[in-house]
Amino acid sequence: MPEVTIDWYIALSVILFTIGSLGVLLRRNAIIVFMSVEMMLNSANLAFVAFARHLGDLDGQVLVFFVITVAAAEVAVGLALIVAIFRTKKSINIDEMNLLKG
Amino acid sequence: MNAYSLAPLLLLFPAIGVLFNGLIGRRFVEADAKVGERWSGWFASLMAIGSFVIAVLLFLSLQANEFQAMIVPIIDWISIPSANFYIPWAIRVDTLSVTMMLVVTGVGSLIHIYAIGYMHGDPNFSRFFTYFSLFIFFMLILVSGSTYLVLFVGWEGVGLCSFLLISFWFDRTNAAGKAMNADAGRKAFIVNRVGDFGMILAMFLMFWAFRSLEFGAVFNTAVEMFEQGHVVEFGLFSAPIGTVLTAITALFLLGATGKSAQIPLYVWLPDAMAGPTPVSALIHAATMVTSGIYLIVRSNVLFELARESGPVIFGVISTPDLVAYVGAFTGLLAGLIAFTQFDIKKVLAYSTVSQLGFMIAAAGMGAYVAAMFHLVTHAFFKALLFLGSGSVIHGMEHGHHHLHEHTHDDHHGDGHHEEAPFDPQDMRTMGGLRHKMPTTFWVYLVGALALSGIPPLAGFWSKDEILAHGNEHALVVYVILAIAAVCTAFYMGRQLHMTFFGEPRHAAAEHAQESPRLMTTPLIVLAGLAIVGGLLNLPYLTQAMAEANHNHPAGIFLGLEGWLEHSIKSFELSEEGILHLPHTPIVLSPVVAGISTLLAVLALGGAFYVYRNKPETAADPDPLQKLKPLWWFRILPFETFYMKFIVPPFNWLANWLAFAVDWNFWHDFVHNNLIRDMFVSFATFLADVFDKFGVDGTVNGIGSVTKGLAGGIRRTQTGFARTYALGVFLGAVALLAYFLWVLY
Amino acid sequence: MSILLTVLVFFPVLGVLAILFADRGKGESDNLIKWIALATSVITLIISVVVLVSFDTAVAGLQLVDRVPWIPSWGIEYHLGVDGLSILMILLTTFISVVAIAASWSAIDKQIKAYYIFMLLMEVGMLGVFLAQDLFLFYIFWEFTLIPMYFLIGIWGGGERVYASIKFFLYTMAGSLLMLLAILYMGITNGTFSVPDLIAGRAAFADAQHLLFLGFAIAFAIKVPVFPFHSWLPDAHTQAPTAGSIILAGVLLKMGTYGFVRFNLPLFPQASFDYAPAIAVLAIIGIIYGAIVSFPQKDVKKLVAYSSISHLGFVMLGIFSLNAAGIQGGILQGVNHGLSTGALFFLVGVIYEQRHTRLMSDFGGLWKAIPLFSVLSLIVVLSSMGLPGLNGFVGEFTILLGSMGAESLGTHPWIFTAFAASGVILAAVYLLWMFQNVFMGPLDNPKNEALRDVNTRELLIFLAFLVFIVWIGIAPSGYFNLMDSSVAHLVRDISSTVIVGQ
Amino acid sequence: MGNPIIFLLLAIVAIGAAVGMLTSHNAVHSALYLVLNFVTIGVFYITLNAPFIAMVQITVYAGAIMVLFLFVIMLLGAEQLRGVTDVKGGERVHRAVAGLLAAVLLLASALLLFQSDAPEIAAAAIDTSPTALGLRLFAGYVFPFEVTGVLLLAAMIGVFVFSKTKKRGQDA
Repeated sequence: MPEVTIDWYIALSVILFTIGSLGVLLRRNAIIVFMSVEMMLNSANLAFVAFARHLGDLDGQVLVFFVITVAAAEVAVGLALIVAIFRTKKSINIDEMNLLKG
Repeated sequence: MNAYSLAPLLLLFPAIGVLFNGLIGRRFVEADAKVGERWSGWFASLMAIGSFVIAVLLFLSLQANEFQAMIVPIIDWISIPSANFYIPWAIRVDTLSVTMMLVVTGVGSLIHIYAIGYMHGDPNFSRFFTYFSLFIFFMLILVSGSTYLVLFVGWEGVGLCSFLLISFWFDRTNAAGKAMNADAGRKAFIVNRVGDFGMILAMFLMFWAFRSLEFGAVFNTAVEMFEQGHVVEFGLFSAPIGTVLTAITALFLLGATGKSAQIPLYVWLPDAMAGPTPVSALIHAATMVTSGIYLIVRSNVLFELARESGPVIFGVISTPDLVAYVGAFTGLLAGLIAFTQFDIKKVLAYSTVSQLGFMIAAAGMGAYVAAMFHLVTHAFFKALLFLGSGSVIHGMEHGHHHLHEHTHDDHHGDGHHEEAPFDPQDMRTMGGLRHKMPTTFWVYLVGALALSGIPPLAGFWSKDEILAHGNEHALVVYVILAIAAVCTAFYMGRQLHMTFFGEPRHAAAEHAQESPRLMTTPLIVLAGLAIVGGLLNLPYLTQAMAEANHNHPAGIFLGLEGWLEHSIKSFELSEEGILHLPHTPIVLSPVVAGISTLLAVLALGGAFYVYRNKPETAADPDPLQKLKPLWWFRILPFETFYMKFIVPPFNWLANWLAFAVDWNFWHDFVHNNLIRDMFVSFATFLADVFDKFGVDGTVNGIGSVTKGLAGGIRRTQTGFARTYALGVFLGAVALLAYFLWVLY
Repeated sequence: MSILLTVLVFFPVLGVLAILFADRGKGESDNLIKWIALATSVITLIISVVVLVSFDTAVAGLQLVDRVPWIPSWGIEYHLGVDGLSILMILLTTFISVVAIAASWSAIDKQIKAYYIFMLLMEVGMLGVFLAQDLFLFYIFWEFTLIPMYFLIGIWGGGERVYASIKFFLYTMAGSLLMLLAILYMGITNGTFSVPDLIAGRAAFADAQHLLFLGFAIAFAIKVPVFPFHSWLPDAHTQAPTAGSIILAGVLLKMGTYGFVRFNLPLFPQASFDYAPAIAVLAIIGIIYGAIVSFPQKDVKKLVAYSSISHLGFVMLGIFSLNAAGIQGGILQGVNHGLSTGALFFLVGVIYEQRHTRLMSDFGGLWKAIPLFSVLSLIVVLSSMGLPGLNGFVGEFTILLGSMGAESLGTHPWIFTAFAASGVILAAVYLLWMFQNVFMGPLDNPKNEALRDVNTRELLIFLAFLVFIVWIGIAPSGYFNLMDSSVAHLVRDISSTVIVGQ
Repeated sequence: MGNPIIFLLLAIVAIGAAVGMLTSHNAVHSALYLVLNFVTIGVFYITLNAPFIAMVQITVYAGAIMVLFLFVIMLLGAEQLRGVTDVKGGERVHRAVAGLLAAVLLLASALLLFQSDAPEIAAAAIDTSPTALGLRLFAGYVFPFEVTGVLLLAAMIGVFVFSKTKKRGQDA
């Protein structure tokens, strides 16, 4: 039976990250885009924890802590934004949000 | 008898007066004018009288304790341990300060009572008495302080009160619509500040030289350092003690010229007459203006040391001599200007300046006792004269009112005078008042004769002491002062005649009425003092008397001399005795006294002759106007100089600096035009060049590329979030690729 | 270790949060917000009094220190502490904040919530500046104070508020950048940003101290403002709302003078000594120039603004006397200026609120219409003028006394003193002119007859000012005592380091 | 670092949930898939000797954040919004590029992984109790911790501001 090494976790992390990034690139539902971002963050977290375990160092876990906090903040602001935009545009289609157009 | 510990009450009483009138006095007056005024005025007067009682107790204490100077601490005012700077707030009770306290509170109380009558009916009655009590408070701080700094607190404080009281009727305007009372008050304050500037500099120098501001400590250190010929050193500065002392005393002189209205700073005092008359009497004749003399007398040790240091100022003159000359010239100049005045109070104002010049000259000559003697007697008779003039003005205003009330059924007023603004202080509108206001006339006569130096009134003795001293020690000063004394007699004669003799020249004068008892009683008391004031320091009439009593200069003979000796001679104890304090002549000098009496009588008589029937009407020119050179003094002196050469350039400079330099140049031009606009134009310049480059490049095909590129780039700015995300990932992947490339 | 100072600095943040939670929108909770802000500032004042009570005047060094590593790799610390140089500034700040908030009560009628939040944040920044003992932390607080003030001027200011606020911001910002460079240089060469540590190790940058001095000095000189850098002041002062002016004059300008005392003198003693005559000359030009320029102003507020230049000149002169009297006088005069000028701005604000004009020509004879207000104003004016018995005199006198004996001013220090003392005359000239034009003369403008006298709130604010104006005037010893040990230590430190005649 | 079988099972569940989230037409379903994904990852954390993080993962992510998501979805009634299927002209390019990128990402990661010379053997298990974690956090990360606090505060204020505008808009 092969030993589960750090590589396995990294691979899983990369796969999840890729799926998340595809979600960001392909979906137009702003909420789902956000969820995808969350997933990307989670994949990074997974990698961190795996590294922490691998290196026998707590710093990785501490960093996960911060990431979660940032993610929470981001979700809060992001969702508030979405709600606000939905109020004015009656839509959360991310392609209709083009105020940044040059 | 030991009442030293009561000394703080001296300040407490007037402070209570301030609080009473300042906080609740107004309500009293508003509630019931008649009762309120009585409460407000009498309360303030009682507080002044209370202080007077304390001063008397202190006087008795000194008598009982062998004139021992005493320092009564109140609080620790400023203390900065690391700078070694300690200023306690303490009262110095010695013969000199008690003399001043007695004058201030004694004359002050009388004027308070007078003012109750004079200010009757003024809507701001209680405000007036608030200021009055405040003035007494500060004046007592001035004379009672045991350090120069506390003296300075009073010094500035009385300046403030002077400002407030001069501009008491701040809404009065003159014909040109200028707020003249407010202007006069402001002028007084500012000119005084010029003097204060000298005072504070002197104090700084003194502190660093002697490490103290306390009178006793300063004098002792100064004498000690002087005897040892020390060089004063502080910081990197060093100078011989003589120079430092000269500088300190010269700066004190500047202070004294401000407060005591001497050349060149006397200009504020005549304007100060815009204030209510009791103010002129109390502040601008009897007390505040004498604080300069008090300062010099108090610092007599320093002045005498400066005299010993020799002619340090430009190598020609020592400070005490300078003081004497300043005093003498002021005495003469102001005497000459007084000839040309028509305002009854302005004549007195210039007369005050002139008399203050006498005192300053006496102090400068070293005749400190004579200076104080004249200060005291002058307080009596000048207060009397001012209050008398106030009584005259009051009477004239009364007459004027009377006239107004009866215009319809009475034909006294001729139309001309009715329309012209009536000035109750103009002597040309008076005349013949001796019948209308007999009490005022008699007391005024006493005052005028005392001022002119007619024996045996108070003024004669004190002025004669100064003149005798001048005759002995400084002949130039004597001559100048003698001429000034003649002037004094002449303008007083002129004033007497124009006011009280002849015929009324205005309807108001015909209807003038005697002032109420409340006002005349203080006048009578003061007149009594002006008559017997000479007893304070009566010289021995013959050499034999002097020798017989030489060691006991007390009793009625030379009482003040013996009394003040305990404050003024203090430093004479110096071992080598190199410092000699010139004393007041002990024996009456018949020659000097005879000459001045003769001249005074002649001048009075001359004035009565010149003005015997002139001016006939209010519009007539003054007989002296024919004497062109004399009449120039009306316009020529320092006032004109300041108004022409100091004030307009200052205004111009201020405007130029404020609007041209600071605003237009520095604010607008440098900051807005140079810095900001240059930045903006630099940016525009860059943009233009870039633009031009682009336009030129179009020709070469570069432009179109740029444009296309720009358009292309612009197209990437779709505004679609997902496109941007794609960009981010592109970047991420590129980075990844780069790492891979690095790895392999 | 004590967290008292941390509590003091950040307490107003609680007020900000409370305001955020209390707001129900649409102006319903305006009164509640005002009360919260006032209560917060009053409690902060009380905390500062607790600091005062715990303060030991015998100790020269820092007290109540709160010191923890912050960014250890750079030697940056969170380091608060108070000593004799800053204790008065702390009390001044908390006092002025209360007064400023109370003074805005009826003057501010738009965006109330934001206004009070900015006021409280301002207080945090100012307290931080005076308490920070780590240069990096200091710099952060220093710059932080700009932001609330920028908005206070820019949103609630007068007609040209945008111009004034941008100018204020850019001007002070530009000066600070050089200071940042100097801070970074010292911090990186010494591996610490802690002020006491840097002072102990100042030998390390002694060669560069003249340049470093200038880096700090320009930032502080702009804030003070020292003479040629004063151009932002009249704009900021005249455009700011009343409370903004009070804070600006009361506290912000003191940050500059405090900076000189706290950083320039102990960190670069030789440079301070060498530059002292030059700075003293600028200070004296400021005294005279400020006073002369004040005189012809038509706008009362601008007059007061320019007078600040004159007053602050005294403070600078005192500080660069480099002796105990001068520095103590300088610090105390800073407080005095905060009180008197703050009160002057307040009184201008009170009449502006009613008449919507500040031109002297629109007034005159106000004493007749509003006597109580006029008397209070008179006392304030006299305090600003330096009348003995009131606070201004004590400060000016001590400063001039110090300058007269200053070694740093060469062999003829009396020349400096004499010129500076002429400011005393000029102060009387412009202040009395202003007083006469506004309060004296005939009451000839009918609009002024309708003015109301002070109401209870205004009276209380005035009395708060007057209590200290009189207190410092007649019993300044307690105030000097607070700073005596620290200043004595500083002066000894300087004089033992400086080589005269280098 | 855990049993390979368990790892593979969990990995399949995690990837499956992720793909499910990506492809669901219904936002609510997406969210539920994501919850599943998060829970799985939480289990991974346990196997990785990080119990505290696992706990946080479950409570904060799977609990709080996802509830928030669901709440918003319900609030907006947005579960019926268009999914990935409707393709417009430009969309193809977009998808192609996205796919390409994903491929490159995976490939590159794989390459990196197989080339890595990191030690295969993991270090000994260490104390990962919440106490240890907390000590570590406050010993070395005080400043970031504070910054995070400020960030949360900023986020909070931001949310306040947004919700405020909305409320006014409603009232008006």
